[in-house]
Amino acid sequence: MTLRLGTGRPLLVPFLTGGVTAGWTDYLLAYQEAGADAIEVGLPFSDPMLDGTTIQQASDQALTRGATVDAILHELTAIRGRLRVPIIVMAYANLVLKVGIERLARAGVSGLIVSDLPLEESAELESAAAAAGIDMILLAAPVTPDDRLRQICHRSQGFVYAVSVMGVTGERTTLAPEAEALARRAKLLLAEPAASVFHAGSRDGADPVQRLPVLIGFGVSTPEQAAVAGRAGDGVVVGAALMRRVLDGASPADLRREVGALRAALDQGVSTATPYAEISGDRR
Amino acid sequence: MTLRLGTGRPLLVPFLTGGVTAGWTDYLLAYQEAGADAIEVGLPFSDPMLDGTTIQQASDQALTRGATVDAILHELTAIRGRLRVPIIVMAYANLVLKVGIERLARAGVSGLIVSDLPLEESAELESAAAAAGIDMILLAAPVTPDDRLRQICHRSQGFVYAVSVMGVTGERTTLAPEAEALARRAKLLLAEPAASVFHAGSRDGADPVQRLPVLIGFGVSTPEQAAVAGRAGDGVVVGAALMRRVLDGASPADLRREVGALRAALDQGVSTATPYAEISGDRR
Amino acid sequence: MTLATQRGMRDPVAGGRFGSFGGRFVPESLIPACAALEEAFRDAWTDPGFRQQLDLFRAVHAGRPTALTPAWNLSAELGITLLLKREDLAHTGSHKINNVLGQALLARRMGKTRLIAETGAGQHGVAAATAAALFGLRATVYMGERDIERQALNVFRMNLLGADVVPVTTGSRTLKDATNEAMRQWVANVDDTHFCLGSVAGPHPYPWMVREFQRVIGDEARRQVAAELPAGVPDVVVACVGGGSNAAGTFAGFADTGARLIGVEAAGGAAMTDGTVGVVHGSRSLVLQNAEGQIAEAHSIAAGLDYPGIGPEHAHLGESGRAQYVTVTDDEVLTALKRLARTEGIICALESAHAVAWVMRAAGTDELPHGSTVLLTLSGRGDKDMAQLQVAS
Amino acid sequence: MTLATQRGMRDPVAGGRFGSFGGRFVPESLIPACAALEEAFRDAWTDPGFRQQLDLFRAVHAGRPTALTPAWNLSAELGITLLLKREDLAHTGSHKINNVLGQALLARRMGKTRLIAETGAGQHGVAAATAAALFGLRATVYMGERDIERQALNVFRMNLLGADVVPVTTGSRTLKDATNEAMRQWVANVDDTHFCLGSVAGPHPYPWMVREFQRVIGDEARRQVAAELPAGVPDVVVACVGGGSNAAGTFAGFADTGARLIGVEAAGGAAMTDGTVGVVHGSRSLVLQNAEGQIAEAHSIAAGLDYPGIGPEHAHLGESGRAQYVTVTDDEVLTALKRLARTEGIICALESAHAVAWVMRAAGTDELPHGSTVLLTLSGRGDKDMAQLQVAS
Ligand SMILES: Cc1ncc(COP(=O)(O)O)c(C=O)c1O
Ligand SMILES: Cc1ncc(COP(=O)(O)O)c(C=O)c1O
Repeated sequence: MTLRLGTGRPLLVPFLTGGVTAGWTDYLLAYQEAGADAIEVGLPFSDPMLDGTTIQQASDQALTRGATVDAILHELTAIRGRLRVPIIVMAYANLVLKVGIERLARAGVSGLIVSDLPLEESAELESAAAAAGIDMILLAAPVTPDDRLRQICHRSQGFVYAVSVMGVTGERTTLAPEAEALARRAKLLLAEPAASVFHAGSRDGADPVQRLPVLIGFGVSTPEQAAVAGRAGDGVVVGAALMRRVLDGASPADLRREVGALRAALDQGVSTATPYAEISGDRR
Repeated sequence: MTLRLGTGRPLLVPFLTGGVTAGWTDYLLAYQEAGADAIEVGLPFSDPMLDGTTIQQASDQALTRGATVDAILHELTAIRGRLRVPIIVMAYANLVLKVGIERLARAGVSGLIVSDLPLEESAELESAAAAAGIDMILLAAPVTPDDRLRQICHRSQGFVYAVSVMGVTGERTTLAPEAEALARRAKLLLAEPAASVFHAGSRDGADPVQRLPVLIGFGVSTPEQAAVAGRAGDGVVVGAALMRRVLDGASPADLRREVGALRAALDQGVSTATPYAEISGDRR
Repeated sequence: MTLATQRGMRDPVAGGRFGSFGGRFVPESLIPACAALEEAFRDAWTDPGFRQQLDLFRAVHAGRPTALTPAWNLSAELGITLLLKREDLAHTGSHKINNVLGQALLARRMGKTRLIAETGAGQHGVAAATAAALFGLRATVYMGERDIERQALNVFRMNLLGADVVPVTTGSRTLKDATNEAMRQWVANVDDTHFCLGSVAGPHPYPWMVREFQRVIGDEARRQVAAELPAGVPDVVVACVGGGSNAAGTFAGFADTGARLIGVEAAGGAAMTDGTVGVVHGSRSLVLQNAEGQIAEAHSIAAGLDYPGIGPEHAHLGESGRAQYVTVTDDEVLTALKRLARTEGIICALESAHAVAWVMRAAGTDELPHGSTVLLTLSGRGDKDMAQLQVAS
Repeated sequence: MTLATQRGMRDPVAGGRFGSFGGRFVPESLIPACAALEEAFRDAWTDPGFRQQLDLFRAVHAGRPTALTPAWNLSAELGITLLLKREDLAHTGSHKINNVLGQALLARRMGKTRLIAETGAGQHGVAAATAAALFGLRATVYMGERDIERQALNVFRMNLLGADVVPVTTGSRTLKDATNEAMRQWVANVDDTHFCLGSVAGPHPYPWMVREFQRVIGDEARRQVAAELPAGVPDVVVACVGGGSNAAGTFAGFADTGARLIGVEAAGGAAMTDGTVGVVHGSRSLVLQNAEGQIAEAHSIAAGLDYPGIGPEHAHLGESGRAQYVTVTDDEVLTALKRLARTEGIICALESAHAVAWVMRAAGTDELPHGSTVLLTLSGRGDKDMAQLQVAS
């Protein structure tokens, strides 16, 4: 199973911390109904080094509830039949190394983002992921220089995760200007033919369907910000803004409205092509 | 005015901290009535380095009451007419230096003991005392070697104060054995003809009237101890044992009984000669 | 290549690996900062000017070299020769100053204007605040709320030195959480801020760089011991291990000799003994964790050893057999601290007392036979622990 | 004889006099003990073996020589060159260790098995307890009840070191009363007990002996300063003054030079400035007292300076004009402590901060013109004062 996301309209990938409440999987279904192109499920970790307060809290709440990686994956498996959108797991390296990528694959996970696994450290996991049929989605940061960004773009699968700010996850009042610059750089590099990875500078506007989408994440908090990010990149990942609502006790229906608003803002920004992501291969 | 104490019977010199109570001079009269040969009046000092708990307390109590050296000397002057026995002041060097020996003389004081003024430091005060007509009574300790003890014996006036123990003032359950040894050594040295101060070893038993008496002090607490000390030396100074009673609220009449008991014990130990000390010269 | 140099503690291979341990497991945002730091350190460490400057500050400000004290009385009681490397006499009261002077100088060289640091016992925080004051840098120190309670003296010292101490209220509210928070803040302030990490943990180049900044302990001790012992080197070299910086610095001076190297962990925080392979705070090493990879809390009487991980080079030294890691209990530590105080007149830190406790237990056994010669690093002084000891005894 | 040596701090003349000050005002019971101590000290101090032994312990146990730290930042701010002699880095955290190592070695040489000591801030008590532990002597430390409250950290340290700390509940319940009590106990236990007095006070030979044991500060600083300053000697030498031991030890290294010597007293305990001639604790000196000779209580923020007397040699140095004595207020001291911490990364003792406060006030005035070079003895570290500072700020 590999992950392929269409790029016809801006993509929307909402985030949920696995196990954050007893009925957490209902949020996934609500996200799907509201028009998510894929859903990111965060595995709660004792030491969430790259997360801001909100997702730290969600992680803490899940662990305090007794959520385990094993139980989260079981619950994911249980609703697999009702989930049409791909599930992407976001986790810290230590959990992935312990749990093993095959276990994720068995639970029907399509993609994997490891917050603290840069290029230099990911080779091993990349081959395991390939063997298990899971896409490894790599992150790029505003400070990532071009030569390195090129490698990230060419090694990433599913999409390129453009981290919008120098900072941790969490809501922000405005979208950082570096986000647009990064997305633009990534798109340019992705448009390069693979053979010419050592020749930078091919123009933007190369056929977007030919290249991996670039999603902007970290700090995308409002529909307005999502619309801006959707224009700069090929879509957004929205995490803390939704988790704040979940932590405050909002229901799956509430969240459906939230995600729906994001969906609408994104769609208004550009014309729609593929309504949902396409999943290639069977969905074991 | 110089001090001369007879040695016909054991001498009794009770001690009182000046200003310890409002009516402190009544204790002096009670001591006299009970048969004291002389009375030691301690000047209360903020830093009574050579005193044990009892006399520290008495000193503290006097100072806290607001007793001053000046007031104490005035009060002494006020009862001078009723005092037949000589008054010996005991004080620390700092007070004596500040107050001045003439002031003591004007108050009718006959003798002076300075706890922390050894031979080496006393020359200056000795001449001032001589000029003022006050006897300087020197202390000797059990550890004082013979050559030094000889100097003390020959420079001391009024009597030689044999400190019975290596320690501070305060009651003790038994009379320290060093007390007798010291008194014996002192008597031997005192019996030497002045011309032969460099020839130690003349025998005891030289005419006691010819020499200065040796009084044992520090820790003489009971009539029994007094009797023993009275046999070893020529008499005793009793301080803490009496002050303890004063601090406990005993009246002058109570103290007269205490001193009377000491008197009786001393007198039983040996036959009586002179009932009171003789004071040579006029009593300004 | 002789056996001795084969055995030495070498620079990490590419990517910052010591054997299979180490590496740089950080968010992409920090990769350029780590790379720049590595480059700056390589550059500085081969620059005699930088080394001279560091040596100067170590000497005139931190009081180096620290003394080597023969523990005469305890040696006689235990039937061994015990030499104490006195990091407790270094300015601020522990070996932590060696590292922060190096990092602060480097930060200044890199044009940074601010230090951030994590701290457990507070010794590293005090040291970092000290170096920041000295070099005119701002300083923010992250400290777990629980450690703030345990080490109030050090919190106040940091404040006096002009540092902001920020309580960390997440997770176990101890050192590991403070480290997470410092990492987060570093990500967000990487332009002007240097993350002044306190031990031989973290992403490459920290484990290597901090070891190099701390090797002054071992290098000095090597020279000093040579003058004391007929054999020139001790039979055994021992140090306590939290993250492992004082041990790494000490071992670095002796790794190329035949001396046995012993790291002493707190029984309640023994990553070498009880840990499994994992990734935490930027490097692959041994970690206390559950089967799923959730990091455990460490529990020991010494706040500075309450760390569930250990520097990757120690994992490598342990795996390769070059060093041996042992544990002691809180009770042994309390007894050791008191006994050292009474026999030698030295009140060491609870952390350092771990090393002493092992020597006391091992002396006269096969582990440390009579007649052995031992170099022990006393990593810090005990003033900071008095309030806690008062409660414990 | 050159001017320089004329100006030097010489041995006291017969009877232990410095000019008209000093002497031996003690009960007859203590005369043989004082005489024996004087003889033992004279003997030891002229015995190269004793000196070597003392030097050894100072080096390997106490961490001497202590550093000389240029206070770069503060110097720039004040427009002077300020060099700090770092007694805060000595083992136990102050200069007091210099004296106790000497006295404990001497006590052992005299066959004594026990030390008694008085203490105010607790630094001397800790030092004495340390030396006792090291040399296998028993130790009893007398400490005013009020100081026990103010300096709880040090009380606990003394206990850990195996010393008995006896609260003194008489008088002002501070250092002077603890000294009285120690004297009393010495009288009663003179056979097996050495009175390990903590400053340049007391009967002869203490003021002289303690100055000689502390002159290592000045002698070291003299050498160290010579390497730092073009002129070889500083214009001004400054130290805080309680009893006056760190100042005496410092001055001893410079008295034969042209350097101005400045002793800084606490405004609330300034025997040199506000005192009159008197006899206390065995010597004639300047004393805070009322017209009748009752000794006053001293009041300052620094427990170690709450002493109504001063060493007799200081009274002499002041009278002869060789040294000058000044006072600073508690507020100036707090400000100085904080400013030094922030500029140089050094938290000094409240006592030592008195010297710093004077430099800060005087710099740029006629007292200490711009461009002056200053050697300042930082007599101790501030850890012991943190609890108190927390209350004060
Ligand atoms: C005195 C002391 N020793 C040891 C440690 C442990 O650190 P490391 O293992 O890095 O030497 C600490 C940490 O705070 C400490 O303060
Ligand atoms: C750090 C420190 N400095 C100074 C003093 C004052 O003593 P002295 O005047 O004898 O140096 C003390 C006394 O306790 C002290 O602890």
